[in-house]
Amino acid sequence: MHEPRLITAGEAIREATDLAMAADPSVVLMGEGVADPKAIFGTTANLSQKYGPQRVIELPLSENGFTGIAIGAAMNGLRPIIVHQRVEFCLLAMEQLVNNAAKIHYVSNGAHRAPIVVRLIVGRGWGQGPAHSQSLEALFAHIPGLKVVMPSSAADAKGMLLASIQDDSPVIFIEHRWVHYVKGHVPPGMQTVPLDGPHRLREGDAVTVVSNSYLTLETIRAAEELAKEGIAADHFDLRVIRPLNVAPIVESVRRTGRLVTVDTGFMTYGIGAEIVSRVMEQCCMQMRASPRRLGLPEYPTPSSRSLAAAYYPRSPDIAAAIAEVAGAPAARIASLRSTLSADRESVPLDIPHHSFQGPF
Amino acid sequence: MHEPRLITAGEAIREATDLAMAADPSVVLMGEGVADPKAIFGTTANLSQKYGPQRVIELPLSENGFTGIAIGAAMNGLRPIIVHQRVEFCLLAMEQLVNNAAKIHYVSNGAHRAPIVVRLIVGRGWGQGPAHSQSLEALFAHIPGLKVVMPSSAADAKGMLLASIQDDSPVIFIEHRWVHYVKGHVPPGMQTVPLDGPHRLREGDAVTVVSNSYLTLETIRAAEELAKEGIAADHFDLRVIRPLNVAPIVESVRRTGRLVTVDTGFMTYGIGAEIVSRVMEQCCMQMRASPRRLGLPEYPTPSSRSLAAAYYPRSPDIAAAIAEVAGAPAARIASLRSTLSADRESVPLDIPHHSFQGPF
Amino acid sequence: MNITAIAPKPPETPVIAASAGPLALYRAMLRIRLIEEEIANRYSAQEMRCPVHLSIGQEATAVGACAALRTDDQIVSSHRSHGTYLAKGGDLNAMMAEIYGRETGCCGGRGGSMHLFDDRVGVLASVPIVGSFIALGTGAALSFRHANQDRVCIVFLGDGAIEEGIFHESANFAALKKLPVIFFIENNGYSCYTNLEDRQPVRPLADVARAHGMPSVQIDGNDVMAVYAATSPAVARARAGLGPTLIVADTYRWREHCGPNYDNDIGYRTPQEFESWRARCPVETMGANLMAQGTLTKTAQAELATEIGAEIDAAFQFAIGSAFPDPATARDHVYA
Amino acid sequence: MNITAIAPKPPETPVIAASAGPLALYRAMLRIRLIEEEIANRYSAQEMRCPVHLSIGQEATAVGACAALRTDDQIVSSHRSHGTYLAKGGDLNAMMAEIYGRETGCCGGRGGSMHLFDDRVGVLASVPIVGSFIALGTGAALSFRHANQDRVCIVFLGDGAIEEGIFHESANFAALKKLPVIFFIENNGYSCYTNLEDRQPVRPLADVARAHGMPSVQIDGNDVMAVYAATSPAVARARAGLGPTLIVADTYRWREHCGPNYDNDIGYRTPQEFESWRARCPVETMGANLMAQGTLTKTAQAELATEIGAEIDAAFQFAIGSAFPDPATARDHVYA
Ligand SMILES: Cc1ncc(C[n+]2csc(CCOP(=O)(O)OP(=O)(O)O)c2C)c(N)n1
Ligand SMILES: Cc1ncc(C[n+]2csc(CCOP(=O)(O)OP(=O)(O)O)c2C)c(N)n1
Ligand SMILES: [Mg+2]
Ligand SMILES: [Mg+2]
Repeated sequence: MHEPRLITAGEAIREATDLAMAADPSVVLMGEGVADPKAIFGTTANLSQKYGPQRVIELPLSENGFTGIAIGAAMNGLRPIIVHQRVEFCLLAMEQLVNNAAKIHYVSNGAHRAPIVVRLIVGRGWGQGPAHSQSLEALFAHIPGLKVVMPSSAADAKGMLLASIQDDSPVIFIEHRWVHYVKGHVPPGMQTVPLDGPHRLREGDAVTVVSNSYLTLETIRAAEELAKEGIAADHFDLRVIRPLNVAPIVESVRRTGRLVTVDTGFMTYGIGAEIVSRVMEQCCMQMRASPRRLGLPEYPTPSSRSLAAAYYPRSPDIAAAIAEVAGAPAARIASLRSTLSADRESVPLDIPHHSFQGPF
Repeated sequence: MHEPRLITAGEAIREATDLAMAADPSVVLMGEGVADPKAIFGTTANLSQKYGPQRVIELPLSENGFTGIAIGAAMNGLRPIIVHQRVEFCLLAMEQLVNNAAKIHYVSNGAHRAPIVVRLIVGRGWGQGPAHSQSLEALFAHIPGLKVVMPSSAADAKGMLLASIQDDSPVIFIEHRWVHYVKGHVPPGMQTVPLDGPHRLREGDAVTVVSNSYLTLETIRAAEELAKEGIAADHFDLRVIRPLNVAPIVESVRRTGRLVTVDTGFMTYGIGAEIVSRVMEQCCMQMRASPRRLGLPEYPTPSSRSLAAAYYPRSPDIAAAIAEVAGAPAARIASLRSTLSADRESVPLDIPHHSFQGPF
Repeated sequence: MNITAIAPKPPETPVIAASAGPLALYRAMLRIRLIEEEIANRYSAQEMRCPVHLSIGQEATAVGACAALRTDDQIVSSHRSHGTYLAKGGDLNAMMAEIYGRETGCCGGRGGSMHLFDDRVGVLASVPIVGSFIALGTGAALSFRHANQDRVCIVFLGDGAIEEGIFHESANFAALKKLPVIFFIENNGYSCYTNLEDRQPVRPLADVARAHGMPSVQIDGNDVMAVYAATSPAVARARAGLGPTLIVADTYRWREHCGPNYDNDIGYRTPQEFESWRARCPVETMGANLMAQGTLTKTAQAELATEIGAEIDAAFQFAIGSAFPDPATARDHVYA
Repeated sequence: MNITAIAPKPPETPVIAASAGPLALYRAMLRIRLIEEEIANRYSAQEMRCPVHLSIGQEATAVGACAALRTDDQIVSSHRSHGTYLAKGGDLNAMMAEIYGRETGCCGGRGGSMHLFDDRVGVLASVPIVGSFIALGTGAALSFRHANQDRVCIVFLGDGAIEEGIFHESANFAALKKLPVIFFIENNGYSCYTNLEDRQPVRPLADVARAHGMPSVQIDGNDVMAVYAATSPAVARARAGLGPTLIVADTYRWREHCGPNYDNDIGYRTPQEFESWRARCPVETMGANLMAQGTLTKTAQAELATEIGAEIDAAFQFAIGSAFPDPATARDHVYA
């Protein structure tokens, strides 16, 4: 047994990349900033020194081009990891991802492969504004042929990144910037975590709750407080958005008869919609309450913190929604909300914790 | 009263464009092929002769660039209509649409506007293959600030295109290539059809059915046959994917307790998921059967007609799904299926009707 | 379903070896011409149910350029890919079966005419989104560099494709890293029905290379020897690690943009223009030259045509005789 | 919520009229410098809670170029937009309030530092996605053509931004249509922390224009008179309908890519390099020149600084004293 090691998800991502590159010379790391001193928020630190410019390839500003270059190289056997400091930059590369990466294996009748990993970082807070803060997993989730992974813990960040790199299909690996700060016990060495679907974080019989990425952390907090109030959530961290393994969630809802989804991205036409639909197709007649979704509202992210305050669902909102679906009385919901609000508001709303001082 | 005029949706689109350009000199038409002899499947025929190259602007191959150019021009008062012969070409312009077009009004606190219309044509059939046949409305539907319209009739094609051109927000106007062939009564002149949500095509109490674009036509056929069998569908053509007006659908499901959605695009993380979720959030406890979704399966469009045969939901599949949700006995479902199959199979599966001879 | 079961058999015609001389180049062009014409002839039977973009009139570019390559070099191209696929040695049977949507097609019927590839001879991919393949080919070159191989990739692109931003992004990267890639522009003067002058400012087309500090050359794309002569040093340069070259080869597409017919009647080009290019037919010109030199005789020419005709007949028979893919396999290979 | 209610008041400093002479250009540069320094000073108070990309060291490009424009001409720029916004006459109060996230900001607090605009003086937009704004500015020029106006748009872009395909797509279109747009490259040699040589092949940067048959000029971007002298004929050319020009102005960013600090310690550039550029400070150089010419005195300089200082103090007070936007308005203006 190893000593438990407490590292952040950001460090875990760096470690996974390092291990994968050491183990397999076909792994290359490509992106704008991968070899610079900031090293993608530290997640690629020292890798260019260690593996050299042939394997850690600093790129000109050319998101569409370099995505195609990565795919072409992958078809010939490389395993490129490409990184975007913001999800939005990757919008320039949608054609390559949707038409080439997602389809080359299919259209070649299995002959070709595009084993690329696309690391996308979701910006949040510190007034990033509407074009630097989106969580657009739903766009990728819609496309057969892509895999979409969103870790919320340090251990998953490492293990699932390793699994993504080893995967022969293209994987969109979405890292919430605030998840980078999360600490957790991470086993050392080449230990992959399979891309096999939702992970139950807490067992309960009252309500099934499905969250992803950073909002899993807010939901954990909510579920803790709910448990104290006697409302036992069956809480799943979704982790793999595509291909979607909904079976454990359906099984859970069959027991609870209640469902709440919590999305890091826009709610409308978002991830929760698919989960609700899949569940309803299978156990609509067993529901004890209407399902409920949380997610970002119907407008872009405003920069000013006064406007952004109500933008993101936080643990108090999540707890209240879960308690409502569980049928808790109004007074209990109000008290939950105030306990959690007091707790959450000790940190400014636009940063994950006090060490975070902008501008990124 | 005017004589009823029977024209195709393709002709209706041309007529709407012509009327809008005649009425408003700020309307310009831009795209690859808008001024060429094929004139975007005839939908821009003769407009370059009539309005000249300053207003009908043939473009170099530069989807991302010209989308930004259209947005910049729109911010200064033009009303560009841009056209892509295939939805897929527009994937190159996602950044412009998602970050600039969708957000410029919001981020400027209402000062700026981007009144562009983006006409996207969905390819289908004749072995187009995986990169020329997608119906990707769900990608646009996810983005607040965009409007997404999908007409299924000639009258809507005309009236909603006029309304889209007059709209001060960016509108993604998705035309299914097979809808171009649909004939219908279209009023002459500047008659807009508001972008106000679903349109009830048939009243009934048995099942609520929501379809969009080309699959509305297959669903109409299914619903006709179902009616003969005594299953009365309450059939809505969705028409406006975003902003989504779900109220009439919810009202209907409250009566029927049953819901079937039929998507032209991929089912998973598709349009139907949002509709099912919205409905379930409001009337889950009134359902008499689990909801059901139809749409494209979890793989890219193969070119060969033998592989594509089962790809698209057709009237027999749609009728069978509706009948099942309505609780019809298996024998009745089988007979419905065979009636409709006989009917549908008089035309090869990869073309809308016999006049269609490829290669487009 | 089993991939190896449907793998096409080794091609009868290997990559045209430069050493085989001008006659081999002539034969390769004639073969492409006759194949394309047969597709055009049979298209109206509506059994080839996918778009086809014929390269009749442009045979010299594909053949001259591929003649400068080794079998283990690669090429990528776009919608108009029959000529380059065949010139690089792509399997004719697999191509015809693909166009006919059969399980013996190079994609098992999944791609159609716009997705041709043949891994055994270095036809890496063709994809129908204009410009998209330019980055794929540049990535192939990156993989050669990574593996320390002296292989080269030719990206065949149209005069339209260079307007796409991805061309410049790829060219910048290739020039920066001195990748072994050649950007070979088949300049037929049109993007669908739109003339070059209506899409790009007036300047020598080869000047696009200057933006990226890349050498370039503009040549007669209907002269297969000129194409070969221009491509060979570019290939040598790339192989030596000296980086990419841009080649602009002027040529002309005879038939309609997409489909089997002539379309000079629809008004986007003049009959005079068409005739002037037809008079410069790459195949006929080369044939006449070879005859003038005494390398080719009327009889030999007729024999060639017969021989190729037999191969083509066999290929169509192979395609038509092949089974359609089993619908039950449609869900396979979404994930690797 | 009501747009007019929060519209910024007319700017105290109009667009620098060329006629106002070198002293006006000096003043405009000094003003930008002092504003940016004050932002840097106050940033650590954590009340400006949005990313800021300071243009300290680059003042001559913004000022020299905008001096060649009329008020009704337009500009677009990117993340590093304070300097160009101010040089074109953008309202200082509205900018500071925007950075402070207040309702009196030019975007009502919705955009932050990377979304500055001021319609009254032709600051059309700045947007934070690199390259994205190049097409917007080209579109603005298209709208001038459409309306038969003799207005011009300058697109300010970095040496990084020209790597994006959209630059080439926009340049091709502008050259083809001879649009009244100027592509003005503020070449500070870096894209974030990556040197130009690590991103582009060796060739004169101005050669990118040759791909599009566009005239180009490379100038000392720290010499405001040189910038003005190069921009004026380009503007005249554009206004006369003769089409776009590419201007490459070499300059240097002093502070970190994003944020208020110096970052020469982190190792992507040498202190020597930094010092050599600091020695060529555009503001000091111009000040010294003016003094040498007798156009400026120490006293006048001190007075200028005091005057500008007062304006800056007032602007920060305005920003800090302004209300935060009402959270209830967050849903407004999604659709027009
Ligand atoms: C991104 C994109 N835009 C538009 C099209 C439609 N399209 C198919 S072929 C073609 C013309 C391409 O011209 P060129 O590159 O010169 O090749 P050519 O057809 O002349 O061989 C166009 C516009 C496409 N397939 N992809
Ligand atoms: C499409 C895109 N890719 C990457 C980024 C991240 N980014 C922000 S500024 C910047 C550097 C831009 O360099 P340059 O254009 O030279 O401008 P400078 O910062 O030097 O003024 C980068 C890469 C972005 N905002 N947009
Ligand atoms: Mg061409
Ligand atoms: Mg720079």
